Amino acid sequence: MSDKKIIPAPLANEGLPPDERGLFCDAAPREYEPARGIMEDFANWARSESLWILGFGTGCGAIELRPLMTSRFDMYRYGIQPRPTPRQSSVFVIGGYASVKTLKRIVRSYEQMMGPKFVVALGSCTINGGMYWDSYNTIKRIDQYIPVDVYITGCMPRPEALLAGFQELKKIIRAGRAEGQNEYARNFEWFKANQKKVIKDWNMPDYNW
Amino acid sequence: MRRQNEHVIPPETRATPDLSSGKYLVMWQGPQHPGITGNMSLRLVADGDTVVDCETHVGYLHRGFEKLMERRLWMQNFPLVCRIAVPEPDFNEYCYAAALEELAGVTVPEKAVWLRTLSLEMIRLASFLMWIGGQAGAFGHGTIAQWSVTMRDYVLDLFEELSGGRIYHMYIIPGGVRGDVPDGFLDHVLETMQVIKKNLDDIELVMFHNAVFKMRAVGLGYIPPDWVDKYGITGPNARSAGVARDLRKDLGYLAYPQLDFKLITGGRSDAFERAELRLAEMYQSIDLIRQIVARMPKDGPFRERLPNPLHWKIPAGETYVAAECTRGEYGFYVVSDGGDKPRRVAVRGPSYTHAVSVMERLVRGVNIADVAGLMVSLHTYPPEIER
Amino acid sequence: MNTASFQETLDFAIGRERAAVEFYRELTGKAAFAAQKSALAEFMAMEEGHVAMLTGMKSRGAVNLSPGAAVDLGLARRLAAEEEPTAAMDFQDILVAAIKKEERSGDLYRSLVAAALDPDVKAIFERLEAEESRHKRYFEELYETQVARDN
Amino acid sequence: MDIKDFIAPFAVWKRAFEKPFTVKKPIDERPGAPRYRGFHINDADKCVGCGTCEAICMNRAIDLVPVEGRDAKEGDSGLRPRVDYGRCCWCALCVDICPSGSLNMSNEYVWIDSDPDVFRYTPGVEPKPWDGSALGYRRAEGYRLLDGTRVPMPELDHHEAVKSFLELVRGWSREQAEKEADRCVSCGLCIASCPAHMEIPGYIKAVRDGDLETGLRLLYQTNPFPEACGRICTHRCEEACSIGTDGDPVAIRWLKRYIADQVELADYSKALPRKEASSGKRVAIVGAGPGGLSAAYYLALLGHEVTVHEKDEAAGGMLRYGIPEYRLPYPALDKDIGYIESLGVKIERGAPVGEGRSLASLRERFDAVFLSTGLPAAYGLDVPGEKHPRVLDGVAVLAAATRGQVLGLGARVAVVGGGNVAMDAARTALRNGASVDILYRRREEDMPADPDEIREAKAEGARLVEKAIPLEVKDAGGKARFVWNEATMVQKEAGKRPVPEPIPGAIHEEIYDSVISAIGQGPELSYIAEADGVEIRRFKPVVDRDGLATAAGKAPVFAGGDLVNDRKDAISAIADGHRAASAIDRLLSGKGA
Repeated sequence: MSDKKIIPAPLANEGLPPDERGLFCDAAPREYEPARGIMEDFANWARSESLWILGFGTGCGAIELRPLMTSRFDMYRYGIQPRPTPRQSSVFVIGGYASVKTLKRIVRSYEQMMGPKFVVALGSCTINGGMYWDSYNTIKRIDQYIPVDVYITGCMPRPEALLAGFQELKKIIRAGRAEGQNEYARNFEWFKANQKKVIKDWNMPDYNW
Repeated sequence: MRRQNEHVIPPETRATPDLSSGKYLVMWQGPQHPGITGNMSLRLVADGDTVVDCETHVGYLHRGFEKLMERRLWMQNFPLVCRIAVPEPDFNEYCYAAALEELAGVTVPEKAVWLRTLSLEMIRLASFLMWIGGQAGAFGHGTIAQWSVTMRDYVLDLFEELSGGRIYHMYIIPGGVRGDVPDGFLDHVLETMQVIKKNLDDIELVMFHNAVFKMRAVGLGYIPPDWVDKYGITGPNARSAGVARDLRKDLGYLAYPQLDFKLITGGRSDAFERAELRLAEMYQSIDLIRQIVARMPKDGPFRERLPNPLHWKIPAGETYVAAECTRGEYGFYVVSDGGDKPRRVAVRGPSYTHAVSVMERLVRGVNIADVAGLMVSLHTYPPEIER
Repeated sequence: MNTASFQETLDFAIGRERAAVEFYRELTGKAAFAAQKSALAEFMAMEEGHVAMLTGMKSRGAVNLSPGAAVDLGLARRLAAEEEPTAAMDFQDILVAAIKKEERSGDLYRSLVAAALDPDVKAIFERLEAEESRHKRYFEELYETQVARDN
Repeated sequence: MDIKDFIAPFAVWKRAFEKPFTVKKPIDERPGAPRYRGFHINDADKCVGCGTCEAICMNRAIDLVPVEGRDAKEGDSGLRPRVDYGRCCWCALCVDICPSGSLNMSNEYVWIDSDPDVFRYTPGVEPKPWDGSALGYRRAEGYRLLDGTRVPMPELDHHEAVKSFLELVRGWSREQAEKEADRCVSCGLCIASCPAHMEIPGYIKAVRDGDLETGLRLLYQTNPFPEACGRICTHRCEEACSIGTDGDPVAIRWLKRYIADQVELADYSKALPRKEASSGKRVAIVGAGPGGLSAAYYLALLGHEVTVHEKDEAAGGMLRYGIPEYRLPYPALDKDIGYIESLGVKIERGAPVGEGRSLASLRERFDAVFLSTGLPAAYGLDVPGEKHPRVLDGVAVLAAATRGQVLGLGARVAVVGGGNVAMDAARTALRNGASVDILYRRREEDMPADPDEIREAKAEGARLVEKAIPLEVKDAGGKARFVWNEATMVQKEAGKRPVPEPIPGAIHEEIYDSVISAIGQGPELSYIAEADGVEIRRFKPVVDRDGLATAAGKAPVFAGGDLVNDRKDAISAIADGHRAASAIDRLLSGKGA
């Protein structure tokens, strides 16, 4: 992660029709400034205990979210629940491989999520391409495009592994180490450049939340 | 307003609405939307709250399987194929294995035939259980999913015990299967079937005798029987339209000719009947699994020895192998040029016809709130649309 | 032990080693071709090394040889009675002669150990005997690996 | 719709008091099933680093990496598989195919981290919590992707075989050879263990593909004696074969023979490379055995003019005079030698180097000399009475058999020794109608001969007397009374092989018509004079890596084969010859020696 080169490029919502300008924010994301001491600890505890997942089954990993949501594994008791819209969600679960077409929606959904937001990536595919390592239509490493807080390996990771992953995420959040969102803000231009490298039809604004 | 038991015959031809008129609302349902069965999207044009036009958008899950397979050895493809249809991988495994066996002239041992049948019926049950949760959920009935997904998990436990995998079993390998049943496995199967059957009874009470479900599902998404051949509709969707078509009977593959079961057909061809029919098929699957367990040979080899997988060459030829999956006809068309890799593999999944051509037409005239329910009632899996 | 008997003992041993050098020198005289000469020269150099080593010990006044005898592979006793190597001697003949010679030295020291009254002298002879057994072992090993490979 | 549709759903309230489905502590309470395909485990000591797992992995998730403290050795590449869980799909094909069965899977499945680069590790080398897990995916019994059984080789029945010198091993049909070739996983462990580093996976693939000309070309790249080696090679490669770790190794030797047998000598030139233009340089080779003729072949290919000086009346060295006809028929050997001669190699037969044709004179007349005179002289028994007229020299007996001389071994023959010469001599004696005792100083498992040879010698009726230390040969009215002492094996030093120790009093004796001594052979070096400047140590010319014995004086002298190397088999001699030929060529053409 250290070798992220900043590619200076003008990022703006240029090219938007004037009537749509007002629909989008016109500034790059900012890093989150933590509150002081115990206040931030309390906030982190609260965040960690209410992980709201964005219900976007991006890949085959979504199949193991169903058992997790329902009575057998019952993730609600851990403060985890799916939400239908990015605006209400704090955790984005990347369910395995992401095709280029999905990546565009992933980026857009991720940017629309309110901070603090976290990303959990499932399966081999998000780590190093998985079994689609030579596919022409999938991206190989998700952390080139959006920051990831926790990886869970497996193909697919079982619901138990997912739960363990969420517990790990909680730990990270409580410790104040869930830096994904800030990283995205810090390396915004690098991420954007990467995204544009694979998404050829970039017909959306750069600041798209 | 659609009344009870009234079929809306969907218009087949597309009347392009004039979007600039300001009369219509264009909205996207998916890919990030709770009312969609997977990672795909519908571009709906609504007049008021009635959909007048729909365009399906797929490609979010495209991994290029058919191309990837041309680059891999025959045996290396076997872990790949099961990923095509995530909730029911075994049909892919079976079709691929059977195609290879046909091309290479391999006869599968009797034991493997029965184990394959068991595996396919188990996954059929699991897939239907997952579906029924979605169907109820699409109409706002969350309880069913709480039960049925757990029941599906019990079936997955069986798979885990049998094959070592929960979702992707990779159990049916060219030449046979990868292992005999572990000790006590068949007892676990029977116990689990007992539990699931009890649960299905509950589901029938709660879901199919539920006024809300009845009001919303009856009459929704009527498929006229003449569409069946026109659009290549197969499986429960076709049987519900009164067309008696089931590859288990028609092709008589694996151990199905030796099993005792009847074809279930309907005629009302709406979402409610399709759901009822699938429930009946779940009971039928349980019955079939019990028959298989009772009649399966106890001993014998479970895999025919094949040449070294690293340089297994299959004689030139082509074949099409199909099986009846939960949603209809699932087929693999495999061409070999005599090399160690497939020349061409084409996968025919029922989801494409159901989720794209049929869906686009059925959804016209449907209330926006019912789109999700309609889509689920066709039982489609987006990952399988794009091979 | 008094110095005199120490000196005497070592002189005796050095004499033995010098005789060994002579033994090889004599054989070299009989040698007909390069291979024989090089093998004999090598073994002779070893004995010369022993002479130098013992001379050094004598001047330092202490014997630092390990008392641990080497394993006897038992070849010496069963190999054919010594024949005078001839001009056509091969590696086997040379090795057998060497093994036999070491065996004889060992036997001599063993009898000296038995005869010695002074425990210190006895100890020195014991060590010398051990040293000879190590030499013999070295040649036996060579015989096993280079000559009797198939037996 | 009726009233039931409103009431019925309430019926399931009765389930409210039943045990819920929920698993209380799923992470702790639900281990993977006994067969679960979790993270990999590898028995790093059992693993031979063949890389078959890497070959079958469709995801390229497995990489063979060097491991600290594990060096490459014969039959072990020293590498171990590293699994990348950013690629793995847990299909377990690697487990199914693993030739040694070392790679397995545990039933652990939870691995979480924030850094995507940590998900790769070398099982069995880097410790992980699931190491040694008893549960997890294992290959089912009776299920293997690879075939552990060798295609049987048709052989003469032993009762039949012992009646004649007909070749014992009959060779494979195309179908059989292709089936055997199919077992190979092309791991290449064999290449490293072959002294000549033959392209074994390549020619096995050629058999599989039915492209025997390519196969022959690959054979001749490193070995101009495929017919001979395809029959009598010591096949170190098969000991290294990864398939042999849990099953029969691939019959590499027989496949080599299959290729050579199938291509007619007349077609060789079509498949094999042509001679380069003449360099005008002349090379003398002493000894027409496998080492000398290999050097001759490669030198001739490179355009040099080669003359081979052979003391015997026919070329082939030990291949002809040391190996009986039933193992290597002369037509097969003649085919190999014939092709080498067809390249213009001149073999002067019956032309020993020594008196009248000194090494010095060769160095005058030629630009380089290669010595490959082997070990022609048998060592004596070195027991009292060894000069008895019925004590015969094993090498001489075999040579006499080759020459078709009457052996006159008599009815009862003792063979002393446990090497291949001893086995050959014993089986030759059997074929001459004798009853044979093989007396060996150690145990059968210590015998340096090929296990196959020992097995066949016994099957043909030879009696093996183990732990027999020769003591003496006495005369018994023209016959030989052989006396031996029974031994017991004593582990005298840790780490060394046990030593036969005579049991006091356990003296046996037996009267034989002939006693064949085959305890070892030595070189004949009287032709090398001190003035030649070839350094000799312990009856071996001292050579460098290329086989160069001396560059001082006139033409450089190279040496190789049994004379120099420790392996003392045909393939090592061939390797030496090839290496020396390359070095000679470099020297002669001035391409940086």
